[in-house]
Amino acid sequence: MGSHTVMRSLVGLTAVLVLLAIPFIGMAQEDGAAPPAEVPAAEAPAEPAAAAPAPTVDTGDTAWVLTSTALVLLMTAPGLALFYGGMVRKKNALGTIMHSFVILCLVSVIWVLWGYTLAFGPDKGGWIGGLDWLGLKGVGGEPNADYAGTIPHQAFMIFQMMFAVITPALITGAFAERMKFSALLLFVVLWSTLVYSPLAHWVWAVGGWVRTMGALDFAGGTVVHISSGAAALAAAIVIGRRRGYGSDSFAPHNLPLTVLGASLLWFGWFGFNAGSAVASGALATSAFVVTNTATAAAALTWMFVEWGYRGKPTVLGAASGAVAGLVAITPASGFVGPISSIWIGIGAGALCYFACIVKGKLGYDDALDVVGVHGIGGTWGALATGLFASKAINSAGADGLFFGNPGQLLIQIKAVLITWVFVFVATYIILKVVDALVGLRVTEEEEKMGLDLGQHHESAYN
Amino acid sequence: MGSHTVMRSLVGLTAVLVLLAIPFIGMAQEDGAAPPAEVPAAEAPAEPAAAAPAPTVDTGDTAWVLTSTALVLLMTAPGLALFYGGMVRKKNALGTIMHSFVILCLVSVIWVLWGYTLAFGPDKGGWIGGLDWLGLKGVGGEPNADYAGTIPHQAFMIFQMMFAVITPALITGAFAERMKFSALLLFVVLWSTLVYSPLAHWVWAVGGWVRTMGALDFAGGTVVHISSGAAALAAAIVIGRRRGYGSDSFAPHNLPLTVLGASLLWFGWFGFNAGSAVASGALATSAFVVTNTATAAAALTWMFVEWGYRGKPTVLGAASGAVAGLVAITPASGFVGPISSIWIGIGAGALCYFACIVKGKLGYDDALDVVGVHGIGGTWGALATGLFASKAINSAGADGLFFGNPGQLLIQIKAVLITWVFVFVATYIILKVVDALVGLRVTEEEEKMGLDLGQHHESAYN
Amino acid sequence: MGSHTVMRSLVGLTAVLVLLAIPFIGMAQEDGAAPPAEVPAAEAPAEPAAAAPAPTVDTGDTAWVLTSTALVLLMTAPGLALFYGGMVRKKNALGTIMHSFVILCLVSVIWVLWGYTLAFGPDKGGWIGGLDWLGLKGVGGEPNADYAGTIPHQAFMIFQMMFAVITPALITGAFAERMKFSALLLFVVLWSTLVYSPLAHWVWAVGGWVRTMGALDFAGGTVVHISSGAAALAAAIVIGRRRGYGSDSFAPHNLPLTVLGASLLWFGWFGFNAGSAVASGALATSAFVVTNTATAAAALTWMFVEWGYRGKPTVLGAASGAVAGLVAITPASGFVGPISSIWIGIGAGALCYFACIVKGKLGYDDALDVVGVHGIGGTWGALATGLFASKAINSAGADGLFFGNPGQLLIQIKAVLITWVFVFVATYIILKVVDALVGLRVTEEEEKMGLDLGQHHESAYN
Amino acid sequence: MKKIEAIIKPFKLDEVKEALTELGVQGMTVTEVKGFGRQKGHKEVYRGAEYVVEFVPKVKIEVVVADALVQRAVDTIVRLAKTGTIGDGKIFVTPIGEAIRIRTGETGEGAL
Amino acid sequence: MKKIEAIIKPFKLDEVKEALTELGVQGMTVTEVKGFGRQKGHKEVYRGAEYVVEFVPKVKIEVVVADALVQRAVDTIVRLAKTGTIGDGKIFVTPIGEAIRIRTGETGEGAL
Amino acid sequence: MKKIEAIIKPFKLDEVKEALTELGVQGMTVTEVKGFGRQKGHKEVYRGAEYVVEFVPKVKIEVVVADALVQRAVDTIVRLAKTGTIGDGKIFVTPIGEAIRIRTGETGEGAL
Ligand SMILES: Nc1ncnc2c1ncn2[C@@H]1O[C@H](COP(=O)(O)OP(=O)(O)O)[C@@H](O)[C@H]1O
Ligand SMILES: Nc1ncnc2c1ncn2[C@@H]1O[C@H](COP(=O)(O)OP(=O)(O)O)[C@@H](O)[C@H]1O
Ligand SMILES: Nc1ncnc2c1ncn2[C@@H]1O[C@H](COP(=O)(O)OP(=O)(O)O)[C@@H](O)[C@H]1O
Repeated sequence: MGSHTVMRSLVGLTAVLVLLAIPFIGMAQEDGAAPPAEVPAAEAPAEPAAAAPAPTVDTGDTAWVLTSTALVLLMTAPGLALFYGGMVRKKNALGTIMHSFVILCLVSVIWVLWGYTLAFGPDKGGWIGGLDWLGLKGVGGEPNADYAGTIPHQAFMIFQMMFAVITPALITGAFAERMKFSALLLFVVLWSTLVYSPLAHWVWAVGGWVRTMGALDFAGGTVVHISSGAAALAAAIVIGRRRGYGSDSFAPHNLPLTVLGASLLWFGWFGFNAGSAVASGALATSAFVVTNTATAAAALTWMFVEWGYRGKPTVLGAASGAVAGLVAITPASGFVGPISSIWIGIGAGALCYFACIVKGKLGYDDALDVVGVHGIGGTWGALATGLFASKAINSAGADGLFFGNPGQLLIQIKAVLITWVFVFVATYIILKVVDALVGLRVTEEEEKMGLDLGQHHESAYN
Repeated sequence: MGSHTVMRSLVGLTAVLVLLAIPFIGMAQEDGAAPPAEVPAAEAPAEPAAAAPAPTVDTGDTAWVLTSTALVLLMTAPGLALFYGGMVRKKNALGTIMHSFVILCLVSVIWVLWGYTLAFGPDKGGWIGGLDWLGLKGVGGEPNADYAGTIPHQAFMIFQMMFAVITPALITGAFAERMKFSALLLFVVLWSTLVYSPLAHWVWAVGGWVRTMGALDFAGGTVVHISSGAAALAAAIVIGRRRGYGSDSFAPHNLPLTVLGASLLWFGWFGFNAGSAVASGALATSAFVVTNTATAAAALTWMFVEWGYRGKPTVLGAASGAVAGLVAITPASGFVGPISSIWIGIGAGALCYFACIVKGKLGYDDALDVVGVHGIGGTWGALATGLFASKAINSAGADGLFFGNPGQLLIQIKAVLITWVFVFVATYIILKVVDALVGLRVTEEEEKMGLDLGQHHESAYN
Repeated sequence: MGSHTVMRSLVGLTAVLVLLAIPFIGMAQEDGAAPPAEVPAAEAPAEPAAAAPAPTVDTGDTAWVLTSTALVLLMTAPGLALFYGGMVRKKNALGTIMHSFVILCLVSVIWVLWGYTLAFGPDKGGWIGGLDWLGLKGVGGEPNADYAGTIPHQAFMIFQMMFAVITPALITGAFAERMKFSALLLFVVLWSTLVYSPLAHWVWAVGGWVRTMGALDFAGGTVVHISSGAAALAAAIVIGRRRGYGSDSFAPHNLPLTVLGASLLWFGWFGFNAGSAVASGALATSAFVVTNTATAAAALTWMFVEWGYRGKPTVLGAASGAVAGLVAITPASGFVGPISSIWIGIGAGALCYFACIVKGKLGYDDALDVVGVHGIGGTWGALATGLFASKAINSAGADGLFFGNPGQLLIQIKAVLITWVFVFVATYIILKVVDALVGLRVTEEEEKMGLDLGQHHESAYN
Repeated sequence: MKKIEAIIKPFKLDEVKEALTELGVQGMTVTEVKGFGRQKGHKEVYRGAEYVVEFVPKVKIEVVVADALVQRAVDTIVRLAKTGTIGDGKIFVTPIGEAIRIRTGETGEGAL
Repeated sequence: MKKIEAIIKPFKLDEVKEALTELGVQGMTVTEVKGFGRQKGHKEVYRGAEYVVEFVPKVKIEVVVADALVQRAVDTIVRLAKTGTIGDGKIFVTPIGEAIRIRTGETGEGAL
Repeated sequence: MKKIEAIIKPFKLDEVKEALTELGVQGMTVTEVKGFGRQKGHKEVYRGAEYVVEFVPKVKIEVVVADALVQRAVDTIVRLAKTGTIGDGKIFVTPIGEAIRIRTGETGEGAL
């Protein structure tokens, strides 16, 4: 009917937009791309100190960053796809999995075309990157010393891409089981462009104003986790509750899938955090160690707290706790030591558990607890970075409150607030616009039938 | 009955054959194996330029190639095993998964014993490798400068092994749900020896006649994908349609498994393509970037085309599109830039979608669309390499039509035709022989009961 | 009731214990931690031979060890979790998966706090490590030349952690479907501390008495596999059979999950074995190659033997054979060549198959065949190392019987016996203690209902 | 005693169960079934092939009640399971010869 | 009115459904069941242990029809579900006291 | 002929089946069902939310037997399915109008 037509045109629109963007940027740039270092990287060290040592590609660092990039891709699909997919009802399994999968595809293309240059292109006043690297023009095999001096610039670019991919995918947990597919696509195009790229610029780009402020965020506590949590809150409010919320059973349809997803998230997160050293060595190792330790501590904490509180240790609880720990250690992972990471994990496990409990009382239906896990976990992690950071771990970082520098905590608080407010407001507006254009929500009949049949004409199991 | 006896003897035969092969080759060779570099690789660079620099092992390159090898193994099992396993009916789930798993085992052993030397051993007239490296005799820890000068020869060997493994596994999609297990084993032994090894030699070995012709195939567009597609066509024709084709529902029994498999294929394919640089650095990074980009573009394209054509964007469609994109970018991955890769992806998504639709009209039952995805996708990729290749990306490659060199396209067309014809004919003959020896197809009763109970006395779910 | 109270207090106890341990060890140590190498690893080789070359971090080696560590984590969860989870009945799926998952969490924390120092801390008389590295005090970014001279000490520590994690997880297969969750936690804390850490010290630590004896164990044949097998035997005997053993059907509830798990084990095992070179290069490559070859040969052998013996080649058989092969090649992986590895695989496939058959006659209920696969496979592997080891493969190793040194076989036999006896006795005692404290087994009602509902108030599928 | 067999839409199960309980029904047995009827099924698409799935997921409630309760039970089910759209389902009533409670061996209406 | 319960081989379901529809039957309800009978089950092997699974997957069709249609419906099912091999299944016919269409409250044969 | 419908605890199925076979019963049909009754269901907890699952997994055996066999079959089921705890289940007996073996077309008791 009417909405069908609207949807069709939207589909067309998006497709056309993307296609149009390509020739506009043009293939011509390919010639301009910096040719990959002619000298095989491996030989480089053999010629010692010839004049000013032009940045050369280190094979070990590159191997680690490429491996890490693949690991972070795995986090989104199948990791997050199954983590979320297992938690919904059977009739929405595919629709939920599809959210992560299609976002991986969509943002991969966006990032190449315009996302990367907006985020990391030459700074414009601290607010946004210039369009110099549109379509990856000039992003080639030579290292970019600003970001990673020992790996090809493209390696840094694609590592960052995977962060841009997973962030909107995380949000989808908030509106699971009721979002219209066409609305999702439009939302992701807008959100990635108008929220993610700017925020990544502020926090991580040379010249970005939050970075300049001195905020520490090693691997994305604000950019990825608080931002997905804040967006999730806006989304849960705008789209409204699932039908039957509070009365029907929303028990997860396939918890082994969820544990599989959580385990793959854990595995992939080593790329996320240790890869954020953009080199292989002591810093990456340290990030690797604290990531694992905080995760384990958080999973145990959630499990024990739930055991005490509800009488049983649940498997979903342990898996959720692990994810909460991974979230919380993310911003701190390059700045803290293993004992600190245990405390960060314990805090994450307990705080996120109670955040998920409290949700029930606040009345919004953040279906898969993105606010409770990523919003609260990310906030705790960003603040904990201000508590536990130590220059003994990373001399390029800063000391936190417990190491004698209370100022760092204040900066972290500021960064947290900025992120929450900016993302919440921007997401709210974007969702209202999308709602007006194509409608956010599936029809009542489709919601009862499930997204799989309603939106995709498929069923997960036959 | 009779067929049972035949089968038994076949089993015996195969087992005995494999066992016999081992002492024949003999353990004695182990002594002759080049001892691994005495000097720990890591220290090598510390002693600069001692006379003619013997090829030394680079730790970063080796780390990347070993990682890539593991990734390509993951593509076959569980990647392809689940991608295919989820698409069949419940009663054939295990049988289908088993195809990939057992091929991994079988070809791993074949490759060590005689496959590698046939493919990459010292060239005999452009057609086949000599038997010098039978049982990996002489394939040790020293680099082989012909193929990969900075990693142990064994690392190159095992990386190549995983390609030899996945190619016949891909074919199994064509005869899914009706192939007799003993026939499968015999087929794989013959096909790997008589089709894969020679073809790999022609295209990739130093001295191979197709390589000498100047054909570009970075990571296996012809050797892996066109060859599995052409074999699949022969197989679908020889074995005939599944009972109930055209009337019964062949809906996939578990699409989350299929998406899991497709995602693992994507993840593993970074090893496939970027690992084909057999080194870590700018070229690997470039291959990594275009692999991801083409895949995303192809998935979106398939999805949008199906949406327009059928009214709904399907999850299986997006996953299939991603695989089509991965296939198409494979031969081009070391030669093209990111914008070109978007075009290659768009072409793959659209062409493979229509190829799968057309199948229905041609009447053969290529159950899981190996022809449509790998045959057509691989062909498009090989041709697209002749269109989009650019020396600005890889100076060791060539320019394609769009970069001023139409001749390259002609060479690519020739390589494509050679592969289709050789593989189709050879596969057809092998299948006829296998059919005569043990029968290709399960009995009617077993087909109705399903391969799981019929061939393996197991059921997937209890 | 009573047992409930006991359980609660146990939970409290464990939680408190863990928490108390942290401040005791104290965060103060973080300052003392060796700061990560200031010099970016990548530049290190650029300054050649400055005086006595302090050990520097090699980026390629570190990349490989970090990748390997992540791979070994993947082996436990989701690998082993799903391998085991798919083999139990539906009602115990989550409980079984949870065993591996929670052990990953628990041992990760234990290892950081006290496990690593007990295992690898400065030797005390050959029996145990000193407490110098409690809470990782002094374990930082500098290499520890005793164990791995080219990677950060923390990288070696966390790589070893994953071995400490998977070993108790393997044992859980023996008491699957009937172990009380609180008992599991207590058991793991005790076993990891009192059995694993000492044993790892004896076999691997500088000064450990079994190592000093000259026993070869490249990647954990005794420490991981024989030890989990011996513990499994004790556990199966102490806890007793499952209700219905011998009459009810215990058919696996989800074999695709099991194959997925087995494949991930195979994939991850490259980290386990090739990572045990703690460097990237020829030795890692050789270990990688023999790991793959032995696994393939073992899977085929199990399959053919079962085919001959039972009339059908089963999928579970092939997967089990692969795991048996992985187990058997583990101790030998750094010392043998590819042809030897085929023999080791053939032996593993056949021996472990018959070990699983024989179990039925001995009467104990080792539910998922930990004794048959890990105990027997590990024993065969340790002995096979004494047969097939060759200095031509690893000059730092030794020759085995077939290469002229029968003495090595005797040493291997001694190491095997020591491990079986020590672990069996110690595990038996620990289990009796745990049984006395909290009870090992769930109630009859819970066993019928399944662990998922009984112990966790969840069900796997809804 | 009569057996009431009601084939209803799955998401109505909880409401119907509650209402029957209030009526004094002490037990019932529920089966997942697939229904074929006036209500159209749905289309599924896989790799370009379209399947029309004519069977719709339904839930079958079986409840055996004393004769005195039959009418009220039927009315209750009709009232609560009704959405007014095609596919709401059917109720069939059949006679029951005997009922036995396995635990106690009680028979007749006392066994319900 | 009578209820016809037919237990048949699963792959025969579609044909039977088509034929009944042509006969004028407007609806039916289908359940997946496991049958035990003269038809042997199958063997399953797991890690060396053999299990004999005596239950065979079957499909149960329940269709309530007006008395006038019973014989023709039964004949149709017999004709189409028959393969002539053991395990083809059974048909049972039982009386139905009342039928109600939930959507409209119609009763009797009009409710079918 | 009568149809005996027994709703029992799932783990009792094998014993009941054996015993009925010994009695001379040649076939039966089994369905997985969910039961609601005096037996309490269980609690499930997901991310802090508690669900009470009131339905308990049960197995329904349907067996049609000659009138002469009814009493003995019922007694056998009662004896073997009984654990003495709440939730053991029910048996319902209903008249069967006609039985047909699809394979042969036989009718009546000979069809069983
Ligand atoms: N004659 C019948 N015998 C048995 N079940 C029937 C019969 N007719 C309908 N049903 C069941 O009732 C359900 C609803 O019937 P349908 O014709 O779709 O709608 P309505 O009940 O509103 O007329 C069907 O899905 C089927 O399960
Ligand atoms: N007495 C019975 N009561 C209920 N169902 C029966 C009975 N006998 C057979 N069945 C059902 O009919 C199916 C077919 O019966 P079977 O004895 O295998 O073959 P046939 O019908 O050809 O004699 C069984 O699988 C079972 O589901
Ligand atoms: N009135 C009824 N109609 C149909 N099924 C019933 C009825 N009462 C009980 N049942 C079935 O019998 C099972 C056992 O009943 P329940 O009340 O729990 O225990 P008991 O049979 O020991 O009294 C229930 O789970 C349900 O499946």
